[in-house]
Amino acid sequence: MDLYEYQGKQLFAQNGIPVPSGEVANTPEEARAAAQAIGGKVVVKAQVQIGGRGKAGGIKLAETPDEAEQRAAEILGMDIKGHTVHRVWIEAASNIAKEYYASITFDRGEKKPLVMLSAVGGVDIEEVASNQPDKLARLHIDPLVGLQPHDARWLAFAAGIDPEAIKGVVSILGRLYRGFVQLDAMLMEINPLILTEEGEVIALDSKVTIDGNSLFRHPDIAALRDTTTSDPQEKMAQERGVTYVKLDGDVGILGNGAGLVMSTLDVVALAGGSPANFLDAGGGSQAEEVVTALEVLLSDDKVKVLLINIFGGITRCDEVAEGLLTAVEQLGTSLPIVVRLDGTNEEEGRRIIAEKAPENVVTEATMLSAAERAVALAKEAA
Amino acid sequence: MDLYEYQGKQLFAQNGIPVPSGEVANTPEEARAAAQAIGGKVVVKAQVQIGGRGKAGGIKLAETPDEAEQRAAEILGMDIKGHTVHRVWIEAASNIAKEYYASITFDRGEKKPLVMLSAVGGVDIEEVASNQPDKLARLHIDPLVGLQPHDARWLAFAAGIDPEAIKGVVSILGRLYRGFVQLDAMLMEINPLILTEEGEVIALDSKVTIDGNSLFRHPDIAALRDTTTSDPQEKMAQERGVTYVKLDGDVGILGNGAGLVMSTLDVVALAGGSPANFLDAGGGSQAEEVVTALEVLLSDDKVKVLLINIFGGITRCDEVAEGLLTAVEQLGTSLPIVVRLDGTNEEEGRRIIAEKAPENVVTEATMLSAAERAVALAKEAA
Amino acid sequence: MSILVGAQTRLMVQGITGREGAFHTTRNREYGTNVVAGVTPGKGGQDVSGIPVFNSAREAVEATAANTSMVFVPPRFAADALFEAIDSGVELIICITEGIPAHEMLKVYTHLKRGEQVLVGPNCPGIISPSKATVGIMPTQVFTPGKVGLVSRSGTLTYQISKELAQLGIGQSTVVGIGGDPVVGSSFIDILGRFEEDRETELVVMVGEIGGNEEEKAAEFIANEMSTPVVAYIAGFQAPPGKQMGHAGAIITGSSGTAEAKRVALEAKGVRVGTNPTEVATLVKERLV
Amino acid sequence: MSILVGAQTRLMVQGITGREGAFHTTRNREYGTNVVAGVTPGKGGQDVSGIPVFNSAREAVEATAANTSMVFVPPRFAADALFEAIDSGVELIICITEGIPAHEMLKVYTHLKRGEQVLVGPNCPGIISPSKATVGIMPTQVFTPGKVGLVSRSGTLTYQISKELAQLGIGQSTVVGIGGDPVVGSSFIDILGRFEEDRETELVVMVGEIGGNEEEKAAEFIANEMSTPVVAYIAGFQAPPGKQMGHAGAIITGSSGTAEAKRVALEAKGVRVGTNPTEVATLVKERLV
Repeated sequence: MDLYEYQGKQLFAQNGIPVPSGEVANTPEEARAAAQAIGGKVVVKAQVQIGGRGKAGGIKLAETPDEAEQRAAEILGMDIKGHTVHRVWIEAASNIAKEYYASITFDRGEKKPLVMLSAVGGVDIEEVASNQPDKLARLHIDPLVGLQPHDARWLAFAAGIDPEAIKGVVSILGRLYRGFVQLDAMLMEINPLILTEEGEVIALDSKVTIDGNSLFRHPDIAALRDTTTSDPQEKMAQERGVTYVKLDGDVGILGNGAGLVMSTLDVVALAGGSPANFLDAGGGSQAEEVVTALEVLLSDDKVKVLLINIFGGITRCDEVAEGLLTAVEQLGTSLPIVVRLDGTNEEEGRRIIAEKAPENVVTEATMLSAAERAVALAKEAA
Repeated sequence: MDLYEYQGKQLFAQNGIPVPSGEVANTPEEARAAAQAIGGKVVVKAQVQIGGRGKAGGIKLAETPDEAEQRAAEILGMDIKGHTVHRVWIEAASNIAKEYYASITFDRGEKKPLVMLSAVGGVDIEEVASNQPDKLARLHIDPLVGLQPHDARWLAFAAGIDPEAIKGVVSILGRLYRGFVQLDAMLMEINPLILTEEGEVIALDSKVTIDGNSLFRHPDIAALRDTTTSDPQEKMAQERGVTYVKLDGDVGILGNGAGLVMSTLDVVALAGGSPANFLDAGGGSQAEEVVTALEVLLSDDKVKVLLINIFGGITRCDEVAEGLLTAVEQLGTSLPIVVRLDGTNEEEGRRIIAEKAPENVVTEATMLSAAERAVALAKEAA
Repeated sequence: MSILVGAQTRLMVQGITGREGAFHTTRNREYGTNVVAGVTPGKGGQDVSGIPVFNSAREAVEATAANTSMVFVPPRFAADALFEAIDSGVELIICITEGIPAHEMLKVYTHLKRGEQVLVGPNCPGIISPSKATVGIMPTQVFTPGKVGLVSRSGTLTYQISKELAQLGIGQSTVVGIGGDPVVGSSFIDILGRFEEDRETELVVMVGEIGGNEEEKAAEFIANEMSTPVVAYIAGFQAPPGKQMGHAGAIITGSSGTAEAKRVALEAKGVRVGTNPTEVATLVKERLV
Repeated sequence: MSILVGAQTRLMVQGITGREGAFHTTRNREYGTNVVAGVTPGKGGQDVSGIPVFNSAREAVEATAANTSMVFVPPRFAADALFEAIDSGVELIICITEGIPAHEMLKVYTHLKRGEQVLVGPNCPGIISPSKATVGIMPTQVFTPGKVGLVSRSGTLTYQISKELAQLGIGQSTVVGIGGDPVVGSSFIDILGRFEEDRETELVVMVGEIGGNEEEKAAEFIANEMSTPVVAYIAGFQAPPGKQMGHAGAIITGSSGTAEAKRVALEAKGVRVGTNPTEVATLVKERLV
């Protein structure tokens, strides 16, 4: 689960990492009030989960509350690389002396947290990593030992942090690591981490990703889950707990298991078709989950045909078939639906469909033939 | 650093371990007020750092505040195995259904925390360990992994805890371990840990020892340090931060390093003498520490002769000699003082004493001869 | 003729009294797996269809000499169950549970790797050595005994490819689902190494997907350490970058970790990559001869 | 002819710029120890009497190939320095610092024991191989080269016994102070084992004291594993039970851990125990022939 800058900064502050004072604003009027409350120069920052806001005009300085209101009016509603700006973060402007970079990543390959620190910050860190690799200090941490002060010091010296900032950076790395563990984060990034003219080290931005599997023990973070996504299917899927990603095509796809669904997308593309989505009904799909999934798919006007590809392990094909019948009846759709059922209780499932399903529901024996048939039907409908 | 029962229970409560409600009382009047505030039947418990209080009459039930005052009057001032009772703890009486035993020890041998649990509690656990070893479940914990819930469950089942108490005991073991680590404890013992008639599991007693080396990060615990010891020398030593233990003899002993001081005691005994104390001036003893140490020794009337045994490593013999001269002058003592100086700057140290010390200060070349001379002088003085 | 599970397996099931746990335990036993014990704290002394239940894994191992544990415990309690399994001394742990917090798995993994025990999963369908033993939730009817080893990050895709193989008359020595979580106990390399040492496995199918770089590491390993031929499949060519596809194992970060990058890495080391499950089976058939 | 420290030692000093650190570093070098580096965070680039100072142990090891580290860092920061020393890769770490919290040492020890590195101390006077090298705070004039190994929990008592040996003309191969804290990196057994393997050590003196059961374990080890003769000394026969005598290493709990119990355990295994330092030297003299 990705957090917005302002949410990440609130978590930073709770973990003792210094951040500029600031407030969220949903409207230009709120932005004005926030600027007034903060006092002095402020920065108006678009809250979107995508990089490159600055270049896109999503970050602007304002000298006065009036100006803050005006800048917020410009930024709110902007489209930044496909992300609409619904909120801005108003924060006290900082006097930047130096910009650094700090992050902790959950390194799946090494199966350890990876701490990275650079004296070059405020820029794309992947460029630093490839063009000036000696400017980026990296250290893996033993998860049972944790980040020790000497680790943070080594990083600070190795990254070439300025002497006057060493103490502040070392302290922040310690707190960042504690936060990373306590919050079950997969990523915590500060870019830029700045040294101010006044000699303080503070986090000027935040990028935080929390492990979705851990949310049961972080109800406060779970409550931050973003429901402002503009896509109606994604919103519906999110509300119903279905794993759904929208794509550009016209073949609606439902399968069980992420691997099989990805494979189905690939096979549809190989057959000359274009998938409309990724939808994983999960490993243990039952009838009601199938109904929910179909509701999401059918609410998308672009979908011309549905391809249902199930290989039953925990999932039982007869339950899927029953769910499909219920859904088709409830939703009253006449869209062509190609069904392929294999695995646990496959014969019973196929029998149910053969005997009870309306005409627009057809079965195919293999994944490949099902994909080909769905693509052909989509082309007919186009 | 050993804590009193009531101090340990306050730490238990802070760590979420259930304890009966209670209050400390220094006088019978306070005991009455405490009983009033708690309400109902209470137990009046002598606060001393020694086992066997119950048998010695240091724990008494009181039905009413009047009775609590009376019992407190009986207990306060009592001598329990050489420990005078200065305080009592008044707590709500519990309805005991079962008595268990739980503890975590810092096992120096294995270099791991050792958790012990028994369904036999409220008795001397060493007897259980030797007579009914199968009734005492033991488990060492990996310090980097910590006590996991399954460890606590295994202990509870292996110890034969009653089914209705398993959940409460498992929960308490988890909290006890967290407290053990967070408080830098060397020992945390609950004996008895009880199951009440009402089905709750609560800690009815506490024995907690905190690592003295960790007190810099536990100022709240450091503040609990007991200064009610009745011995004037021990009190003086405690206040001045000198490691001092009072013994029964008449040869006052000062040395540097615990091993050397213990060896000096043994050699004095072998020479037919009787040590008056153990006093370690520490590895890096300087002049002022010698003055302080001598003040403590000379304040004890029983001391007939002083034996100063220094082997300089970090400690420099010339500094010790200077400190000795200062102390003798300041304190104006005429007691015989036998000095043995060896190691770093030994010649300079001996020269200082030979040239400047008064007649009652004599030097000896070896530890053995110094001990023999001190014992002889003590016998003369007796 | 098989790796990890087989006739020697003495299975203990942690979480045996849960609905799913009991169901799959019974099915595993029906297939022929020697299920010797179950563990559910507080239910010691009971039984599940005649399989004795113990209060702790340690007790179960002491009483039954179990050497393998299947973990079927809900995600909140699964890391604890894994620590318990490790401390019980079983040689092999297979964790089916999906949804264990990644940081908990990090601790479990670090602890595990200080010893010699093997963990497969979590979030995996288990292991089957056809006609010998199965541990997990795989639909056993899909598999037939044979000489092809199969290792996969994806459950349903494993079944799909096994089915395609079966249609060409090809059976498996052992099929291992390693799971798709950020932290799994066994990697492709670990399992490939075991197949390499198994005399009866003549070819291995590796089923990967987008995200991470385990397939790239496997390519290196296959080139340097394996004489047994390997055919690969990678799912996710159509996955858009930066979107989460089903589980945390399938995030594309930037340019690396894409299906295409994995295909290129594997083919550079001489490993043929099928474009779809049917083609994978065909490639296997050609190479087995 | 010596163990742990000698001509091969390349010493790094953590906390070199402190008052005590600088003083003893210089003295160690004057004795002949090859001191190659110091570490004080933020003072990288400076030097202490010509010894280069680095910001981190890792940097120091990379630049100077130090193989031994002496830790002279205040107790609050010492555990961190020990983790740093371990991670720097040096073979031997000698920690002089007194007063490190026991729980911190527990973590350091557990981490250390997962590798092959050796820690001596904390709260120890160090190690000397007379006329070759010394690392620590021992008064070097007390020691002369010879064929007796000495291992002790107590600093000043080590000097005392070495002095008694010197008076009988007996020198040492190496003298090791293992420290008296609840958690020390090397036990009697660890050091006895090294002396056993050292060809030039003909006899070992073991200096113990009340508390714990390390002397009892050593008695067992001497009987089963050592051909080199051992003479022992135990301090604390006059110590009252239950009183803390100077440091945490010297608590008597109940009946075990007393000086008498240790004497009995050692003599039961044929190890002679001197009643005072002078007698220890005499026993050594008799056995050396």
